[in-house]
Order: sequence, then C-alpha cells, then structure tokens
Amino acid sequence: MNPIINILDKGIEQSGVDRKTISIPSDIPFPPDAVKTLRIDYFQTPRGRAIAFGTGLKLGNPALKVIPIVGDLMTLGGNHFVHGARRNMEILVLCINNFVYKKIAGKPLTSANPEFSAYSTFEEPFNFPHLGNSCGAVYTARWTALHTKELATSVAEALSKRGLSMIEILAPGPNYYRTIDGVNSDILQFYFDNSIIKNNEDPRNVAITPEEKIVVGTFTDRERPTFIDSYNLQHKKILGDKFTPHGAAPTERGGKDG
Amino acid sequence: MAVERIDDREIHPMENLLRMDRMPHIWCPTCGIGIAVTAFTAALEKAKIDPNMAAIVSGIGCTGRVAGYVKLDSFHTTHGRPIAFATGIKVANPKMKVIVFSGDGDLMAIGGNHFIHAARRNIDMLVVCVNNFIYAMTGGQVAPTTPLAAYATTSPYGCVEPPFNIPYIADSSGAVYVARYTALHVRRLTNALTEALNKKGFSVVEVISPCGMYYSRINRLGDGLDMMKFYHDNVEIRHGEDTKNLDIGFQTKIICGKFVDRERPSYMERYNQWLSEVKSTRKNLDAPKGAEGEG
Amino acid sequence: MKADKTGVLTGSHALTGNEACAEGALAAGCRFLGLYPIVPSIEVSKRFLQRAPEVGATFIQMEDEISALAAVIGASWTGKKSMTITSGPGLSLMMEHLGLGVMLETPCVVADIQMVGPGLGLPEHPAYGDMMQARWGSHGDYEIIALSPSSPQEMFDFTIKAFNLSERYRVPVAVMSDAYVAQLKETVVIPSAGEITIEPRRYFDGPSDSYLPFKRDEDLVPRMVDIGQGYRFHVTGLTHDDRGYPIMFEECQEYNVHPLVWKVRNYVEKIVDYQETSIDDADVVVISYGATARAAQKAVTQAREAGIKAGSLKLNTVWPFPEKKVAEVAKRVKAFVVPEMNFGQVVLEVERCSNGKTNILFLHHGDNGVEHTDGIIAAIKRASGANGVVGSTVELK
Amino acid sequence: MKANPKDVLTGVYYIDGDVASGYGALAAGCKFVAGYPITPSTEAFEAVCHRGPQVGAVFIQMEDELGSISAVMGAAWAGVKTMTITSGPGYSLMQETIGFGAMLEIPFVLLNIQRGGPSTGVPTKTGQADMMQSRWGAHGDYEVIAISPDSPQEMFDYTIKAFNLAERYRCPVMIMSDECVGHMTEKVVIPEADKIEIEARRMYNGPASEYMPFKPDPDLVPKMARAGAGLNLYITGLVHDEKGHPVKSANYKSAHVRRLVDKIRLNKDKIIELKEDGTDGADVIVVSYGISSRVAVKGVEIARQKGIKVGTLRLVTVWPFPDERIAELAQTTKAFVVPEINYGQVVFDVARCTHGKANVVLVPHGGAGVHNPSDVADAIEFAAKHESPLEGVHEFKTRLEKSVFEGGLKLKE
Repeated sequence: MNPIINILDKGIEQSGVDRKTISIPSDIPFPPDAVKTLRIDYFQTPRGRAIAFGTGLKLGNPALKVIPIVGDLMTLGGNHFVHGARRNMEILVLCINNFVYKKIAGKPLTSANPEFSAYSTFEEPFNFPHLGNSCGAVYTARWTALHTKELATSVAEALSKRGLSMIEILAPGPNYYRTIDGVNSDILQFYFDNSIIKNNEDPRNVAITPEEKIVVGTFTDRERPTFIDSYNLQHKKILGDKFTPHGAAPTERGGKDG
Repeated sequence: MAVERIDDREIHPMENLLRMDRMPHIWCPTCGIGIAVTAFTAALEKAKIDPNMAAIVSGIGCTGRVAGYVKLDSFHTTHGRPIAFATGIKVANPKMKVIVFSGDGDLMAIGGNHFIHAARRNIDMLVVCVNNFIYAMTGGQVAPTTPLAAYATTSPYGCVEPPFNIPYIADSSGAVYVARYTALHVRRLTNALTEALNKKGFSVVEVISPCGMYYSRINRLGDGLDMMKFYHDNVEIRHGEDTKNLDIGFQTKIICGKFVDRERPSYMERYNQWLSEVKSTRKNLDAPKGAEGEG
Repeated sequence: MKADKTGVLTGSHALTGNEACAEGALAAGCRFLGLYPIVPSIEVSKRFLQRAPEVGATFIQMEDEISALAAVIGASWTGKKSMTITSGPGLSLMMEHLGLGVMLETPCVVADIQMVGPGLGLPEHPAYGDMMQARWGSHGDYEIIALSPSSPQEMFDFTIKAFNLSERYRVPVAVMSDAYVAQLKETVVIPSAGEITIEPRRYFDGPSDSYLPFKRDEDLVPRMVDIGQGYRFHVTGLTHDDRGYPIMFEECQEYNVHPLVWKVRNYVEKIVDYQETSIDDADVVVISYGATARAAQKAVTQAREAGIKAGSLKLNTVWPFPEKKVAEVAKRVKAFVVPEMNFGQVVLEVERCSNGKTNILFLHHGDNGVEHTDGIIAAIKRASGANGVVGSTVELK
Repeated sequence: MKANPKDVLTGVYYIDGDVASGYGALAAGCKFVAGYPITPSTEAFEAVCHRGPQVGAVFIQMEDELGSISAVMGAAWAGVKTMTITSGPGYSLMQETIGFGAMLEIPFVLLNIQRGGPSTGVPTKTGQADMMQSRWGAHGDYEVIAISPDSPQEMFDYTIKAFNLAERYRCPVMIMSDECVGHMTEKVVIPEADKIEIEARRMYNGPASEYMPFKPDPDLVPKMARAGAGLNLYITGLVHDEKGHPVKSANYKSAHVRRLVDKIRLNKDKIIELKEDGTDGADVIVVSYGISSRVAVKGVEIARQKGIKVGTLRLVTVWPFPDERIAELAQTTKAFVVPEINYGQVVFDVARCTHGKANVVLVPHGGAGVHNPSDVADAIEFAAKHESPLEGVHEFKTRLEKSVFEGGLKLKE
C-alpha cells in the first residue's frame, strides 16, 4: 500500500489541488498514519461501494475532489464504475490491480490472470481501460506501481480532468504469488520489466494477456460534459430562474446551514 | 407460418413454445416485446433447440414477464439478477441452453455488474436485452438507456445522463456475439437470434422496442406505429460497425446489424481445462489437510 | 437414503470448523458451491475447491454475494444440492435472495460464519450478531430454519442436517456459526457413508403436463422437478398460484404466503433440536447456542460442583425457536441465564416464551474470550439467589 | 431552528402519501436524494425530482439500491441532509450499507413504502412485513428508529420528525410506511416555514486538530463534521476508537458497539411517541401501527357498540419498542389484539412485554390488502371473552383465511 500512498502524495502535490478538499473513499484499509501524511479525508466504505459513496460526496459538495480507491474494483462494485463513467461523475478512480486480493490467500479474483496462478484461477481478466473507455471515462491510464514518476503525473493530469478518470495501478501482492507460483523474483520489478509504454494506444488493444508485454500508458484523454454540468444545463434550460444551480459549496464547517 | 384453425380456435403458430394458458399477456398495445418474443420462439425452432433442454430466465420489468409466456423451463427472478441466476443453472448443468430475456433497466442498471462479469467469463448463454429507453413497469422512470434530454418521470426536466451504448459495453467486456435490431426488423432479428442461439459463449442481442405507453407518450413521439415508422426511416444496417459508433441519441439515427462475432473459450471450457490440469497434477498439490488420518 | 460414498471422507480427522463444514456439505451430497470470498469463511470454500475435482462438485466464484446466492438457487433447480458460504456483510447482501429462495421454495444452505458487526466490524472476531437477521433479514413474511453448531464436529453434523432439513421442508437453511468455531481445530469423526442418512429431494414423478410446481402435498411442501426434464414449468418470485403463475390478489397472497409460514411453524416440534443437561432439578438454566454453549456447559458443571442446581439448555436449532420447551422449563426454574455474543437477540425470544414465569438474566458474552466462564458463573450465582419474578430481562454488566 | 421558507411549499394540498413525504423531506432541509425506481415508492422520488431542482436539492437516480444508499452515506459526510426511498426488495439490498451507516453514525432517513412480500411478492399492493427487517435486517448489533405514519399528513409531518431524530441521534431513521398510505390521496396541510421546527446537525466547532469523529457527548451521541473542512477525517466501518481509527481489541469492540445500541436504548423515552385512546381500564387494547391502525378504528367501533371496553395504542415509533408501557398496560388489561399486515412480527414483541400478564391475539393478514374490520372486531370480542391464559401468541383465524383454505388446502396438524 505504501508505494500507492507515496504516488498519491506526489500526484496531489504536482496537481496543486488544495489537500483540504480531497476525499478518498476506499474499500481497502489505509493506515491512519498515511491519512495524516496525505492530509486528506478518508472513508473506508463497504466492499465495492467506494465509487457510489464518492458519487454522494461529490454531489453533496461539488467543491470536493473525490478519489475513490478500489482494489480490483470490478468485483462487487463493477456496476458503480460503469455507471459512474456513463454519468461522467467528476471523480478519479484509482484501481489497484493486485492480481490477487491480498487478504484472501490466492483465491481467484476477477483480475487474476490465469498465467499467474496455476491452481485456482482460470477466468479471463477484464481489460479495465477498455471497459472504462467504452462506458465513457474521460481519462484512462495504466501503470505499474514502479512507474512512480509517470503515475504521479497521471494523477495530477487526471485530477485536472472534468469527468470520471481512471488509473489502473498494477501492484501485485508479492507474498501470495511468490508462494503459489514459486516465482522468486520481485513481482513488482517483474511487471515493471515486462511492461511497455504506449501512450494513446487504443484501449481495446491493451488487454493483459499471458503472452504479451503489459501495455502501460495514458490511453484516453477527452472531454465530455460532467454529470453536474448536464444537470445544471438541462435544468436551467427548462426551469430558467426557478432553478437553483447545483455547485455552490456548503459553507465552512460549523456554518449556519449545518 | 399461416394461422391454422382447429375447432374455430385460432392457433398461434408457436403454440408449442408459448404458454397459451397465460394469454392474454400483460403488454400494452403497440409494445415491441411481443415481437421480440415471436422472433425468439421462431429462432428457437430455426436453431433446432430442444425446448426440453432450454431454460429461460427473466428479471423484473415488462420484459421480465417474458419467462412467464415462453414455454421452456422458465424462471422469473429478482430485479437485476437473471444473469447471475442463469449462471448458476449453466454451471451446474452445462447441458442446458440458457437464455436470459430481460429489459434494459434490469440488465444494464441494477444488473450491470452481472452483465459485464458474465461477458468477461464468457458464460455460454444468450442475453436478449429489450431496450425501450425507459422503466416501463414502474411508470416511466429514467433508465441508463434513456437518451440525453428525453423526458421521464424521474427526469421531469429532461434526462441529464448520457445513455449506455449496450453493444460497446458488451464488446469491451468480452461478449462473443453482439447484434442490435429494432422491433421492426423481425426477419433480421429472428436470424440474429438463431445465430446467437447456436453460438457458444456470451451472446447479446439488443432489441430496440417502442414503448407507446410511457416513453413515446411522455416525449410526445406518437404511438407504437409512429415509432415503427421512425425506425423504418432512421435505422441504418451496418454489419461489422465498430461498436464505439453505436450511441443512440434522442430521435437520432439508430445503427443496427451484427457487430461482433468472434471466438473465445467459454467459462465451461476453461473450467474443464482447469479440471483436467488439476487432476493430472493432483499429486503435486497439497492433499486436503486431515486426509492423512483417513481410514 | 444413505450418503454418496464419493463425498464422504470417512475417518477421524483434525479439522477446523470451516473445513468440517465443507466436508459436511460434500458428505450431504452438495455438488454446487456459489461463493464470494469473505473473511472468516474462506477456508470452507478453499476446502471445497480442493476436494471438488475428485468428488465431481462444481463451484463458481461470483462477482458478489448477491449473485452467489442467485446462482445457488439457480443451480438447485438443476437438481444439484447447493450451498453458499459467507460472513456478516455478505449475509446482508444475500437478504434479497434469501427471500427469493423462500418464495421459490428452493432447497439450499447458507453457511454464515459470523463476525463482529455492524458495518465492516471486526473480521476474524467471533460474534453472534446475525441471529435475528437470519430470521428477519429479508422483506416480507417467511420462516426459515437456522442451526447453530458449537464445535467442528457439529459443523460437520449440522451441515448435513441443514441439507436434510432444506430438502425436507424446501426452505433455505442457515448454518449460523462464528469465527471462533470456524477456526477452531478439533477432532472430527466422519462416519462411513452408510451411516449418514440423507434426505432425498422430494421429486414429482407424474406426467409432465400434470406438474404443478407449487401444488402442496398434505404436509404443505410442494414437489420439485429438475430443469431439462421436459416439464417446462414456470416459477416466479411474485405471488403465485399452484401453477407458478403470478396472481396478485390478496386471496392468492394468503394462499401462497401463509403456508410458507405454516410449513415451518406447524412442524416446529419436529424441527427443533436442543440438548439439555441436568435440567430436571435445576434452579437456574443457562440457555445458549453456538460457541457460547461451550462456555455455558463448563460453567454449569462448575456451578454444580459449587452446589448450585444449574442446568443447561443448548439450542441446536435457533430458528424455529423451541417455544414450548422454553415455556415449559420457565414454569419450574428460578431464572434463565442467557449469555450471548451480542447485545441481546435470542434473549428476547426467551423473554417472550417464558411468559413472565421466571427471571431472565442476559449476559453479553465473549469479550474476555469465548470460553471464559467467569461471567456465566457469576450470573448463575446471582440468579440462584433471586426472589420473586421481575419479568423483563435484566442485563448483567 | 426553523425551516427555510424556500424549502417549504406552504399551503393546503390534495396529494398522496408518497408525494407528501417527498415534500416533507425537502421542507426538513434535505438537499440530496438518491433513489432507484421501485413500486410503490416511486412517486416520492418523482416528487423530489420535480421540486428538488427548484429548492437547490440535488437528486440522482442511481444504478441500483446499493448505489443509492452508498451515495446517501457519502452525501451525509459531505455535509448535507439526505434520504433514500425504496420498497421491500430494494430494502433488502440496502441492508449491508444500513449497518455501515449505523456503524458510522451517519444521520440519514430511509423511506420504505412496504409492499406484499417475500421476494417480488405483490409490488402494487400493501404489506407491513418489513417491520422486523427494519430492526434486524443488517448483520451485527445496532439500533434504529422506525416511524410508521398512517396518513399523507403524517407522511409529511413524520418525515420531518424523522430527519430531526436522525440528526439528533446520528442513526438511521426508517419511515416504515406502506403502499396504502403511500398511494392514499388526502388533504395535506403544509404549514409555514416558521412553524416547522428543524433539528440542526450537531456540528463540531472546535479546533481542527482536536476533532474526534466518534467522541460522544454526554448523551452518547458524537458531533459530526464534513469532508473538505481540513479535519483530516479518518472514517472506517471497521470497529474504531474515538478518533475513528480501527482497533482490534476485543474489549474495545463491546464498548463501541454498545454505545451504538445504548444511545438509542437509554434515550428511548425521548424518542418513543405513542397515541393512546381509552387504554385506562380497558378490557382489550388494540395495538397497531401504520395503515392497520386506521382499519382497526372501525373494528374498535364495532366492538365498542357491543359494549366491550376497548382501548387503542398506536405505535407511532415502532422501534425502539415501548417495552415498559406495554408491560404496564398488561397489568390492567385482559388482552392485547394486534392487527398487522403480516403473519406476526411486532406482535411477538407485544407478547414478550406482557410477561404472561395478558393474552395476545394476532389478527394476521398476508398483504395485498388490509384487514376486514369485522375480523378485528371479532378478535376483540374473542379476546374479551377468553378468560384463561392463552399459550403464546394466539393467531386469529380471519375470514380471508377461512375463505381461501376452506375446501382447498387441507392442513395436516
């Protein structure tokens, strides 16, 4: 987890976003110290609901920058991801692709690749950037956790995007794969060495397969009206002055509206 | 398929595949779901599917009632979960031909997760998604397929969310067969369903259907016949079109055709392969703990 | 009917409760597991998966618990005995489909390895906070059966029992265990297949055109057929008639749902199972279930040694609740002591069934260790000195 | 605090219960509603969709009920009053996150328009069979507040009350209405804003560095904050300490979870609202809630005409349950008659609290309709005449049951 927090820290620093306004709903536990270091607000949500929780945060206070972090998000919460992308909620989804869910020793998870687990996995994984792209995400990228500089830049870029951005971070849980497959080398390094950077590649060509190198890079970068944009625009059009635009941030903590 | 008459009673040509004791059905006049059902039953015959070995699973909604009218082993399940339910059937009894027949709200909104996962796993089943752009059973709420700016009861000032492009999401999550037709294209739809029924893997056929009672009424688009006219004038058949170009706007051109037809190993194939591998390498794997005390 | 040999790992083994649960399922003839991994229930599916290839069982790891139970219900209609295994948060997600299982009268088993809740709670820490949820967690009216094992051996036995009850009454049956029993490793004796009795599925064997999926037998339980046999039936989660067709009038609701309740309530005396220890002359009776029962039984023994007339009533089936037994015992004891690893759930039932005839002392149990008996002994001592009847439950802090 | 005049649609209306509840929510200052269409609760969501944009309340139709309730949790921490709207099956789906909300002490309101169940059941018709679910539906130990209105006017009033209770005790508040009340159209008087009392959120005002999200006030309820205020929040659904950090100690767990239940149990007297009529010296007391209490009125009238002394006790708040009041009444009355649209839920709690001092008669109804008042009257008469103690809850055989099963399904005892 720690490398991710460092990357997040750098990315936020690079983006220049006020840390106070950043909220991270996540279904994977953060150490309290990390939250202190990052100086952000952190919410550990029920499994798979980080994106839906983030949707509520964003709509409740549009001034917030919401970064749902999800481990292998496509299991329980896949639906919230595809719908978030369709609506274009202005959130940045960080998908930590462990290839295996750390807490559950070597059990198949959706992104677990058949090549890497001889015993328990036989399902094909998702191509996350393609799925994100097909549902309407405005920004998709994939990096391994060792691409620290690129990742930080990606986080900063994505934070400036208006709409649902998604970054897939390959950060396998080495303990498990090492014991299962007998791979002794550092898995993180293994992925890094076996990746190839192809920015702007069509996301449909970036599936992770056992045969080919892992394609990393920034794949999608486009503009679409966000949910709040469309919401305000459409209601203004029909309701005119009767409409109270959404987007004014609530007053500071302890304010009179509270 | 001429209408036969026995004892002055009109016999539906598909009587052996429909539950005639359930007629009349609940669908409104000018609805397109009945057309989809007719095309489907015709396809079942054409594809030479043994009706005793086919199961149909529906969720909740107008299209969710299809299972109640088609005479197969039929299951009317919970909202959004027909694919999950059907997955259980297929994995537990791989000999069954499993068909999921449900609506856009059921499959794409609440059931979106099961849809993408079943496509990823490539579970061998046919998913017929009747898309009428709205939740009709509950009275016309906005659906994840409702075009931008279209009206619905929960978007009283126009829909603010862009709709799903169902073929694109099916494609990106791994479906092996993806086609789309409107309720007007009965012949093509029947052919597509026939092909899909014979396809091994996760096949998706989207059927664009008029909803005269809610979608057209709220949006002042006339009745079902007007919608059919609209389909006639505004549908373009483009086989093999890139799925990313298949968005549907409010009263814009609709592209229909067969978009994806490819091969991927299905879930059961992978499962069986895994099984044989496990069996052959069994000795190398840990025996179950405690088994040493056997006897 | 006797068990199928292939699934029965006859012998004496050192197994954890989770592993014993998987073995029990396989011995009972379970051949389909729909799962989603969640701590602390992982080992059940792990064991099941390990054994599946040789036994010929199928499994699928679904995308969430919602679909896991949906798949299990679907699989059950193919003729395979099916189960799913989960823990607190997963059970909450399964609630809608528990209702579907009840409405479709589908035999299936849900094993719930309870942890501390609510919310994400404390995974891996034992609790019995889902007991009421098992009974009331889904919307609408229904009755289900819930068993609560207190040792790995009982995990094995009760899992088989759960399958049998499920086939007999065509209801989902819950095995309500907890993280402690699930991870406890003890000797489990698995008898030979010939010694295990299995309830066969109640099949309909008449001609296909006369099959009515919800036509009840005399004992209120309808008969089942497998799909793919040419019956081409229809079932629905909507209120339905005998044919399985939706009919949404209050008469049909009464016709459909009331028997769902009766088919368990009318057979309570047959279903309930409890274990009583030295109750006959007891002044104080400890009512317990699950892991707590281990501590309770120790405490009762120690209390007897100290000269207090204590007895123990261990509930093997928690739902349906053994109303008559509790009411009967309530008339002749000074007090009930109800230790539970929650803040008062089953004790409410005890209070209800004792009709104000005895005192009830509730004890929140488990914080100092599951098998810690001090609190229970203190409660027994206090209860044995009780004078008069208070009526409502008194909680011991 | 008074309601904001902009949020309140003052006037006299002829609207249904669903809509009244939607207007009530907006009047209470609700600024975020996430929903998913489900019969028969959709009208409430539709009402919010219509009026919300005009009062600065944002609505979103999420992809499913899981999404709706999670978005509500998020919005509550973003600092707004929120609610979600659902019915039976959706309610079942929400259970996990409701437990999470209880754990995080999130103030939110859930409107459940009950329908016939279980499973899909009878979507378009009434039921009251989610009552126990509202209390016990999620895993683990927690307490909720549940209110059961019986008219559109009450739907408006009690939705506001629900918001106030949610903010006051930082817990989930359920409005357990039913299809009959939801779809019943009646006169609803919406008062002026300054006549509507609103409970403000208990916000933290001290220095940022000292904020502890779960440090309780003397009444056991902690103060709330909002995301984006620079408080460096750490909020988790795991068992946590006052700072919100996860703990693994078994002893702490009971202290923390105990407070979740105690903050309701110890404040019970302030929360519970009952409506009693003629309970003093009554031979039989009819205990009811929601639509059943309105149906029961007729049954009580019939019984009173026959000279039976009948009192009524209406549970406005069903949870927490008025244990003491029932126990008190059990001392003076012969029997309780409980009509509810299920096969026995709240009646078991009534039976529990009587401690064998009075008989308890359940008048069941499976749903998809309401009781025949004659059944209630007959049950009252039966209860009044029956002298000896009955074993457990006595289930009264209704006309409906007789007509459905006579000659039909034979029951083997």
